[in-house]
Amino acid sequence: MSVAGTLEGTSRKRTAGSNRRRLGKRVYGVVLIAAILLFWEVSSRLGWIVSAYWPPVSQIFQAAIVQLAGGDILVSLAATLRRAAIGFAVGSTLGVALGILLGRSKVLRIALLPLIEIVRPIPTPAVIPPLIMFLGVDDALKIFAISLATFFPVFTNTFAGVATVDDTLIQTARTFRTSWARTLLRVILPATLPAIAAGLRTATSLTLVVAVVSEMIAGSSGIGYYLVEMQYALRPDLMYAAVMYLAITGYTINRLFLVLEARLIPWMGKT
Amino acid sequence: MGERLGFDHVTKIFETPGSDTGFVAFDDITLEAASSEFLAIVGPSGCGKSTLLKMAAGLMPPTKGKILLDGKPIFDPPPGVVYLFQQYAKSLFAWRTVIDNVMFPLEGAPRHQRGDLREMCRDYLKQVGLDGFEDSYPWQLSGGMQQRVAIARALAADPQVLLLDEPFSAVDALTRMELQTLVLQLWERRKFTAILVTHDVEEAIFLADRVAVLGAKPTALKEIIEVGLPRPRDQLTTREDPRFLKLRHHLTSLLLARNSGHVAAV
Amino acid sequence: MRKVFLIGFAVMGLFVLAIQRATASDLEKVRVSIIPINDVAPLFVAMQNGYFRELGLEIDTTPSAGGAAGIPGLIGGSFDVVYGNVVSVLLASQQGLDVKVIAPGTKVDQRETDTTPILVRSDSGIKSGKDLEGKSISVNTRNNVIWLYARAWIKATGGDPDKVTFKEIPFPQVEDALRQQRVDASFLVAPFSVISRQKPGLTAIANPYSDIQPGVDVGQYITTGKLLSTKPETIKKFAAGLRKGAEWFNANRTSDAILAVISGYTKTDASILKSVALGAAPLRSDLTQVKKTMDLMIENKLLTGPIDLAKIIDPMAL
Amino acid sequence: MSQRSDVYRTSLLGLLSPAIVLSIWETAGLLGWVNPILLPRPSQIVWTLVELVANGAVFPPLLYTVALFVVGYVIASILGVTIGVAMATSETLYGVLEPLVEILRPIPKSALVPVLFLFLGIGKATMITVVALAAVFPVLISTFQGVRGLDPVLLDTARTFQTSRMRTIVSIVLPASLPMILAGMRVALGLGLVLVILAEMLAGEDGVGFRILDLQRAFQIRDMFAWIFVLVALGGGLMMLFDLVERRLVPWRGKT
Repeated sequence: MSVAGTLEGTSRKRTAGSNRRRLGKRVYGVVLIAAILLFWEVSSRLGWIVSAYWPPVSQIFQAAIVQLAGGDILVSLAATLRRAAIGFAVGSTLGVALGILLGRSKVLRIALLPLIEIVRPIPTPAVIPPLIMFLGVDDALKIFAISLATFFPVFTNTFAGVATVDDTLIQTARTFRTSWARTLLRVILPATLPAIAAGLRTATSLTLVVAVVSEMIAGSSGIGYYLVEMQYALRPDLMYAAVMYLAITGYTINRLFLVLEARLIPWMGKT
Repeated sequence: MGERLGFDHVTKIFETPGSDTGFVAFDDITLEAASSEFLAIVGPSGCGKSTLLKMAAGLMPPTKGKILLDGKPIFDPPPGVVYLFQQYAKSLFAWRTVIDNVMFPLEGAPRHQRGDLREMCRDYLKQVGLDGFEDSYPWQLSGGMQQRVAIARALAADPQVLLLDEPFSAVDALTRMELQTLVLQLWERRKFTAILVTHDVEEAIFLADRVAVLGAKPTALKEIIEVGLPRPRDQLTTREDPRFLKLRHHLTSLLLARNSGHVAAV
Repeated sequence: MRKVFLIGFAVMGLFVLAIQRATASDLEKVRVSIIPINDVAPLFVAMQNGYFRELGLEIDTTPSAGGAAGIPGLIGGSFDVVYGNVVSVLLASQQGLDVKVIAPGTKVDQRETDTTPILVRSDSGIKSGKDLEGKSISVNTRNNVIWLYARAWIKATGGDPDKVTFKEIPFPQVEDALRQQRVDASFLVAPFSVISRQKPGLTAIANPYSDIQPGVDVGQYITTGKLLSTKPETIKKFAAGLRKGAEWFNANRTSDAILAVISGYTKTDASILKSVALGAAPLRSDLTQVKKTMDLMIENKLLTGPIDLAKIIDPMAL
Repeated sequence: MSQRSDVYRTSLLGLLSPAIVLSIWETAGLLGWVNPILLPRPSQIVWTLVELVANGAVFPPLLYTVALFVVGYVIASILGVTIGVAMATSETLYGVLEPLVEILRPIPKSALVPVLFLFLGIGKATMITVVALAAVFPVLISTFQGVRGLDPVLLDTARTFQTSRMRTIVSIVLPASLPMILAGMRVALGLGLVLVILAEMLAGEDGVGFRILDLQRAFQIRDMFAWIFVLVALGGGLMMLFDLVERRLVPWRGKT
């Protein structure tokens, strides 16, 4: 159920021959993108679309490259990533911990699950306005919002994953007189890892979305604020460039995640 | 009347990465099931029996040679050839009820005939002993019952040739015998050509007119024996027949690759 | 899985560390929420000229687009001072929030520097509030100062504001919306209003601030009553520094130096800014002007009744 | 998910923890531990909510948001499933579309909101586009994975019955990958809601998200909380509806 995976990840087991064929086919895709970009460039240059917010692509690329030498986009991006990383760490740690605890303990389940289920459907942007009044607009607010958004997919997947851990495994551990805590850490946690990883992967994309959202609503720094700021500063080229860097970031994170997943959970999808 | 189905010098080579020659699954197999014959193919595990059957069904092309249906070579799954999978649970459509699964092959028919066809499918379900389970879902049934659904569905397709790919290997011993009897009864009634692939020697002898034995890799045809046991066959008496026991001894030792002397006499 | 985190965070951490700069000083920090528009130029002038440093303050500005997070952030403790508009202050006060005006921010008292017009398509024939009945006008946010004066202008020119549809459109989108006929009129601020009028097709038919209430106090610097009583010196120093900035701004508001300052924090091209006339910065808040705004709010049902302005506006702002 | 049911079976106990939290909140308000302006008591909020429902004021913005969301979501689902199936079943289409999908997919869709405002202007079309853009990719990816992950036995079964390509897709591929499609649609549901609320907050003309931010700006905190409760109900309602539909559509889920 790794919804946030890549397209290619699914077809990893293809043979060399079909990969080569596929690479050949992909040329059409690249041509398609080039055509779209060309159309964009031409439509802007020749004035088919008259708007201050429709700069030629070349101008966007140029802005993006200039930013590499020093500019606000990368600084903003770093600020966003820092918050996203902290929020992700907090949210996913809590998600895994509570998911396992609630999955294994009936008492905790009865005590906490209804509460979690009530909070779960709130779209994150909605909690930002009231939270501003308690947490201000600084990191506390944004990290809280990001953690919240990260927590739910991780929790839900972990919780469901724990439920599918075969009792045989746990009974096996018991026959070896393994302690409860050790069973949790050494048997249940590893057995749940694939489910946790799926949750984490869904969460990674949500994390960035919500980081940007929180910066837009309660902005002062970060790439989300930067986008709104550039909107007001009439610099669409920088806005598009920022979106481009965000896309690259999102892509890199997803790739990194897949690589780590394949390394650390080699049994993923094998059981 | 069932149609003849033949393998004409069939060779199958699988491409393997890093090897130029590839893996040779079968080398030059020639074998034919006569019209309305029940042919069994036995072989050790992993000899690629299922591959042979998949080629017969037109699901996989042979590397060399031809598959002939009534003398005509086939390329795609031809009408009238029905495949009964070992993994019955996977071949049934979980989102359809039992009756809708059986209806599947008939859904190409004109709309006004659907009612009659549905009645026919009920009848097939009755024939396989699934009276009253029409509206259940496959996952609500036991393994043996699921395979009965698959059999009923195969019947609905009006098979000229029925390909059975270890169809009873995943059910318990008693259910297995019941299903064997059921298939035999249906075969005797409908007179289709049946090709059974199995690693179970007794099952092959009990069901088939002839048994083809495949050898180890690369798999080639080792021997074909005539069963010659009287029909109708019975789970108790047939299996106690001295000839049954003799055949069993012979085939088992062939598969275990022991030489036994008195084989030729049979 | 632990390794995943470690490696992931190490990568991100390095990236962040490489870019973040450490800042340390023994000056007292004042966190100010601003809206990145021309109006806060005196604050930035004071910062750049070192007026705050001389007083022992370090100003940390936090821009907020549209200013939506300003007062809530003040209440939440993220800011010590917020630049906000008069309507928000009165609304917050009515709801029982402890806000205090400590310095004036923006005042519109000269028609020639009033860059907040109502724009319409030149061929629309709309000239008055009466003409707008049954049509639509855009404001950036409903229930704010822009909305209030748009309503007042419609009423003053013979129209019924309740018969006009108010649409919320952010300033940057107004020009497109007008030209694409998605709205019939727009109450717009600089620099957007100036840029839009440079191209043909759009006409300004009114300047509601100047038309309705010349000298209106649009923006103020706000803090909380709590801060005012716990750190009175700090707040006083802030107001003093800001005033010095405003004085310098008023003396130099036609110079290019100002443009550089504004371009620095709005990130807008100086060439665009050049075409925008800058009004003088107010040195004190005007109680009678705020009272007029309050009456307008009551009339438009934004306020349920009058508020004791003396309690909201601290004497240091006067 | 059998573990969840035992919680609801003991539903009285299940209500216990929310009840405790609400009473602490209420008490804190009554005793003045928190600023009553910033955090109104739950009873006050509920009362405001009741008024909103009673005088019907709740419905126009709610319907507005729901309409925007549903239209965007339906478009995204149809597009996602169609493109997902197309890419999974045709190597050519895979080659043509894969690079484009891989470029667009990793963009946090919230970042596109201001861009789309510039692009399409502000209005319903933009809001719907925002929702659709956010929701389409989870559906697309999981449809693709679902179809690619189908058991070959299933497809072989269809082939042995000489089923046509079109009919195989409609009556085998789609139902068989339905659980995966729905898993993607579930993720899309949450994302779509996040985006519609965000878009309404950034430049709404109406809707629940617009209301929440509008009320915060006017410092009408109690009403703002009431609207947040409305949103909780909306989100919860949509999720429950989704569960219900899923159970109806995939009764065999987890059984094979």
